[in-house]
Amino acid sequence: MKISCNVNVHHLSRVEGHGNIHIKIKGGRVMEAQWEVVETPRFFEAMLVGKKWDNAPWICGRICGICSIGHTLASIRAVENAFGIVPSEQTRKLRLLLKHMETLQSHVLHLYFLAAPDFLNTGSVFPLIKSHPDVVARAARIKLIANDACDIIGGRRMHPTRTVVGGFTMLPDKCMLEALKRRLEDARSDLYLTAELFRSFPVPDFVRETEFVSLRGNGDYPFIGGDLVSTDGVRMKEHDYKKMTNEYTVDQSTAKWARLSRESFAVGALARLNNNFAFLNPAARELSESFGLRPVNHNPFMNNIAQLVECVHVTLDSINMISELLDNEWDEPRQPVKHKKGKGVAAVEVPRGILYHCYEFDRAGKIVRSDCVIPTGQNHANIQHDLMELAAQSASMGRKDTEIELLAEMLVRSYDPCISCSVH
Amino acid sequence: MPVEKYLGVPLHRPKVAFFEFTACEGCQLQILNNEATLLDFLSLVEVVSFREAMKESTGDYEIAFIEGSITRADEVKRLKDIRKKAKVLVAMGSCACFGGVNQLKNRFNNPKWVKDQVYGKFPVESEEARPIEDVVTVDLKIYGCPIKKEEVEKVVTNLVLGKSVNHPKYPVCMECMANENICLYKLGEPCLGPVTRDAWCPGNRCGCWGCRGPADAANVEQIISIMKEHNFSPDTIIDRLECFGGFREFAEELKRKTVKAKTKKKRAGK
Amino acid sequence: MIFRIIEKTELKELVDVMAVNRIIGPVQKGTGLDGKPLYAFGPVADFNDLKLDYTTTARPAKRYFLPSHETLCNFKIHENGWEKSVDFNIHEPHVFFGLHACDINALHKLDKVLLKSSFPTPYYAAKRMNMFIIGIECKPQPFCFCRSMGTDSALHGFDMFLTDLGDKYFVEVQSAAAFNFLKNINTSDPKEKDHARYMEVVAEKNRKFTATVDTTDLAKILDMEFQSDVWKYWGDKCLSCGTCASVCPTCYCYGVEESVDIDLKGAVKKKHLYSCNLIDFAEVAGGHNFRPESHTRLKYRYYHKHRGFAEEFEESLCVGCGRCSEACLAKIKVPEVIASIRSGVKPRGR
Amino acid sequence: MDNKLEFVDVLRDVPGTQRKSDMGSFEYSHKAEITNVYPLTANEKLYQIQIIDPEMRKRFTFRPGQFVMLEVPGVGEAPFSISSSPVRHGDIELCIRNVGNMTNFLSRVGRGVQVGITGPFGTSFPVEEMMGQNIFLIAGGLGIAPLRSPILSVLENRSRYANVDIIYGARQPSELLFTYQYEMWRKFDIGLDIIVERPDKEWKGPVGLTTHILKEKIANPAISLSKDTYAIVCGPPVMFKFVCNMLMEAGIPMQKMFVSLERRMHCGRGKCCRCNVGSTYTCLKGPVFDYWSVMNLKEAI
Ligand SMILES: Cc1cc2nc3c(=O)[nH]c(=O)nc-3n(C[C@H](O)[C@H](O)[C@H](O)COP(=O)(O)OP(=O)(O)OC[C@H]3O[C@@H](n4cnc5c(N)ncnc54)[C@H](O)[C@@H]3O)c2cc1C
Ligand code: SF4
Ligand code: SF4
Ligand code: SF4
Repeated sequence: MKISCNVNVHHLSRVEGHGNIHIKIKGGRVMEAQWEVVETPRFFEAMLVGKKWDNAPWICGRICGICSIGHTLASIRAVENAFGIVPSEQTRKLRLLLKHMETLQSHVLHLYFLAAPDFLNTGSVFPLIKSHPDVVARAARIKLIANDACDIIGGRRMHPTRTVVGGFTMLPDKCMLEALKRRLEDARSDLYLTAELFRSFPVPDFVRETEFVSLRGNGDYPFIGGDLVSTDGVRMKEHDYKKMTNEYTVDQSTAKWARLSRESFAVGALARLNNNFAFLNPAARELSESFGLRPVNHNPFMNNIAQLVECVHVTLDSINMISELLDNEWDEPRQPVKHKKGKGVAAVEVPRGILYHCYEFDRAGKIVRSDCVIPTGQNHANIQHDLMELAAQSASMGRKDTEIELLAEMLVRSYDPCISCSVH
Repeated sequence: MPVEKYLGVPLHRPKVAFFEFTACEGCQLQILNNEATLLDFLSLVEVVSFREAMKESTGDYEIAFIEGSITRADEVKRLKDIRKKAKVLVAMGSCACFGGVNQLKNRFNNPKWVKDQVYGKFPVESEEARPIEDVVTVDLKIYGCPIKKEEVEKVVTNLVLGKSVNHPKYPVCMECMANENICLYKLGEPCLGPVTRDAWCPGNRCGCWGCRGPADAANVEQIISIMKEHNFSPDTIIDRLECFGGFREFAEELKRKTVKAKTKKKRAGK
Repeated sequence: MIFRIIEKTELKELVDVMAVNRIIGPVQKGTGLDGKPLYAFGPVADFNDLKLDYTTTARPAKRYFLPSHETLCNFKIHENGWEKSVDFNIHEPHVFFGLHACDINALHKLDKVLLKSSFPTPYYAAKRMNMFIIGIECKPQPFCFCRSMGTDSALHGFDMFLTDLGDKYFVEVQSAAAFNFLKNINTSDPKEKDHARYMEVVAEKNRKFTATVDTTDLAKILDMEFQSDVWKYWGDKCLSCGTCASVCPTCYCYGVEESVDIDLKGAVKKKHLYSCNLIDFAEVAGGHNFRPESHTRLKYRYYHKHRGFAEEFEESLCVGCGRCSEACLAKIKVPEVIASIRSGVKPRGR
Repeated sequence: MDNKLEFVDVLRDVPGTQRKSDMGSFEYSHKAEITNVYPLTANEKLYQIQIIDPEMRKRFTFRPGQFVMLEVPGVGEAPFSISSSPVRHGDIELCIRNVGNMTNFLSRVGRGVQVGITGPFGTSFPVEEMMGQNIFLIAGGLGIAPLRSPILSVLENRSRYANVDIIYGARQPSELLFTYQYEMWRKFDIGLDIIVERPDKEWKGPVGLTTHILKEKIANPAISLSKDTYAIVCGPPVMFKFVCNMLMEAGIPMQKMFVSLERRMHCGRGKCCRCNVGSTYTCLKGPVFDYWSVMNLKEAI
């Protein structure tokens, strides 16, 4: 029995943005277990008001440095949905490929640079350069492929320049795609080594019944557009996203919180996997099972493993997609855009979970109202409830302060939260 | 082994720290995105604070890289604190240099409306988004949204060697021409390249939005009239000019002129 | 000179024969707003890519003999010393298939300063000496004023030169290498009627030139009008963007920058073609700028091309290709600038 | 038949010499060692630099007024006037002011460091022609650096020249260069007037601009500035404009007045165009010009 403890983490490190953790246990009772978001908001939704449609993807990509491609693509989709534009098959494939590469680079960054140090007992990836040079080199190798791929397809690895409403400003060189494919094929062995590394890390034994929300694939593992589902059986269309998120404000956070059937829900790799296990590439599914990760898994720490599984999935899927792209002649990269009055919603699965952009346009194609719901924003409430549960378990198990602090940090980190993005 | 001397001149391995304010954290990430040379980069300096990547952090540093703009009172205090400790303070990225996209909200001149749009009645503190130069003295700027990783490397290499950092003073067109791109104006796209400090992104058929701010001899008036000649609407021109904050005054000026011209037209119509 | 006739159907044969070498020629790079093709010089992988009837290219083939960025040397750095290694950055000859007369003449002009004056530039020389040039008669465009500059025809400096006579090409053969290439394909001696047709074609071409520049006493006039206010008019328009120099086949000014590798074990010295219109072209250490205002820099460009070079080499450093005028967003056009300087009157209505 | 064109290697026929018409010489630099560094003032240092290869060192000759390009690999390359006596061949001295990138790095190097030297480049002061005549040298600030070579050259052959006078001005006494040599110059019967704009407490000499002294000299009937006098003027552009006008009025022919111009240079070989004045290459036709040529250069002053 833990009599008392006081954990205060100011500006949690190795996450995007600024958040604090407070846990106070007194006389065996949890007095406080709080996840606080202190990030400064940037007011993107207000900024966009009055801007012409073509500004939206360009500006909204800047919501987040790490998933700028996801934001850009969500923004483009929202605009296209509002104007009734259906992207060509070629555009659709290239966008998904670009998204896959972002997913890969983001997951690898999280797994190696942000999560792994906790298991290897260092404060950051930097000491690992000396102690585990091969691990760091491997991470850099995979990340470099993914980033180079984003350069080739999107124009650059961050805040892409070629992605526009209607398609792409220009297309990648076929020989570069070919080279990319070869590199991805080579990367498979590095991914399996990554799996072996994570297999050697103990996953904290922690379970809390949770509702998981994600897109639902239509035959394939979903990333861009589709129906919204939850493990509690809710199913909705993209444009009903507000009913799926039910955002509200709370004092402890500059980011809004969300809820659905319960007091909170979770989004992210684990949610995607829980809802779409059957659609994973068979090799990825096999890997998942080897970790004992099957739907519905309620251990938030397993999100790391879900990310690992997705790395394998997107890599294999990308290899196939590049082959298909290479087999066809290039079509026109970009279709003409005619703006009109109306509203468009996009739901896109970004590395940290489901992301919604929604814009309303006037007749001149200018934005009248906009709304962006960020995955980490949807996770905050769930993180809060997980933290309370973790504190309660820790109190009853009599864990040490340092242990509680580390576990709490690891818990938050396992959500791979992007706080700056969630506040936007 | 880190190299100790360059041509007989002893080198000094500076302690560097990274700090972020109101931003997307993309600029910091660009540094981690440096896979190929990250290790060389890390042996050049000693990173003592980098919250996005590491847990430990000390208050002992010489070079502070600052990302983001300033939008809250507590940020002002934190930044001033950093300034006191840092020998060299580097503004990194458009947010830090010009306010970046964050300053777009300033254009409403109505912080309350802006807050209500997003948060309704819920109270949230926020001021105008400002470049960090408004709060502290800045020794060096690295331009771009996001920054170019090679440029950070060059800056750091130069700092280690004690070599001065010179940004190109000429506009993007030079780079565009070197790449043999077709000028976007020939393709009917607007572009701020002729007035924006040389950048690394042309070549993607995406007209410049001026994230790196004005080149040294930027003739902005001229490019505005050129854009008009190419039938780009004042709105399109303003969108470009005001996006990252580097050309804000020009955008404001153009807005005033456009409003004036409109009211004149209206009056004449009556 | 030796003259031959090639049937157009034989041309593919000729390209195929040459294809063991790297061929550079006019290819289509995109489509302009008006739906017309935009051309550029680029590698020719397939005969069909070669657009010999091109109007003009927005850029000269300069990057193959004066690249915009070029490594001059590399250094290996030791504790106190260093080793320098120099490479002229060319390792095989290039065939330039389809240069117009102005571009061939541009090379002659560059030769004068980069090859034939003191301190010949080996980087240029190495590339220049590995050029096999096939010229082709051009189609005058509204902005071409090469006739005024005396560069509308090339008398030498090519291996062969083609003139389109309709279904065949009239070929001037100027080098043994060209002669040898032609042995591989079917050619014939030109007949009297081919000569007549050739002269007709050339006369027709000459009639198509519309733009002119009055170059009489130009060097002197530029000197006299050095203080003219008309320069300020153009200076106000100029964006100081350097595009004019970048697209000019004869602009060769540059800057050098050295940088140290991030591992501090090597260094590199690079050359970057510069433009005299750029703000810091004449700025020296300590910040003093000899040409701080945009009109002084713009003026300098004209001064160098039409006076300084003329003084040294008895001809102007401009071939009248009109590329700078076409590329300039501020619509600063050589014929107009020179006319306004001559007359001392700013153009009106602009 | 082989249709592969033959590759022409421009270096093929070039023997090992370093004539300036050789292709290989363009980017060739003599490896040289900084053998000594003397701080002269807070901002200027004198660097003794020796070409390492003894054969090359002997072969390196220059005339007073010429400059070399000094290269510090990775840091930069810049032109500097040689400030030592021409009899010393490839064992030269450069007086360098710390103003920018490379000069700043140089200010931190010690002896033993290897640098690269190319040159010599440019025109020179016609010290042979000046024999038998009076010489009047006027320097402002760092302008004494390029004048030191002709001064030393005159010292070597002092008896062949008539009157030799130097006027040297600086902003403050602490900025005066080569102070340790003044006595020696005077011993060689060289008239030396030194003037500063802002004196400190110890300063006993005249205060003001070089033109003040010049005015006095011109007014002094004992000194005759005539057709038999050569003048060398070096300093900031404003200074030489005034000085040259005064000298002209005093009767020195324009062709006998020499100045050394300073422009940005990236090659020193008449290729980069950065040093052009009007459209004349300072590196080829200069840096030493007679005043008549300067008058004919647009934008020289
Ligand atoms: C003929 C000649 C003789 C000179 N003699 C001397 C001398 O004896 N002592 C001395 O201290 N200085 C001399 N200078 C000036 C000296 O060249 C500059 O101070 C030096 O180039 C500054 O280089 P930096 O890299 O420190 O400056 P930065 O400002 O960093 O210059 C970068 C580059 O610009 C060019 N550059 C900048 N300023 C100049 C300049 N003023 N002149 C030429 N190129 C420049 C160089 O290529 C240089 O590498 C002379 C200049 C010329 C043209
Ligand atoms: S596209 Fe933009 S940057 Fe490029 S040349 Fe044209 S105007 Fe200049
Ligand atoms: S003349 Fe035209 S192309 Fe040349 S620098 Fe000026 S604006 Fe640019
Ligand atoms: S100055 Fe202009 S017209 Fe003359 S050669 Fe150069 S680009 Fe052509």
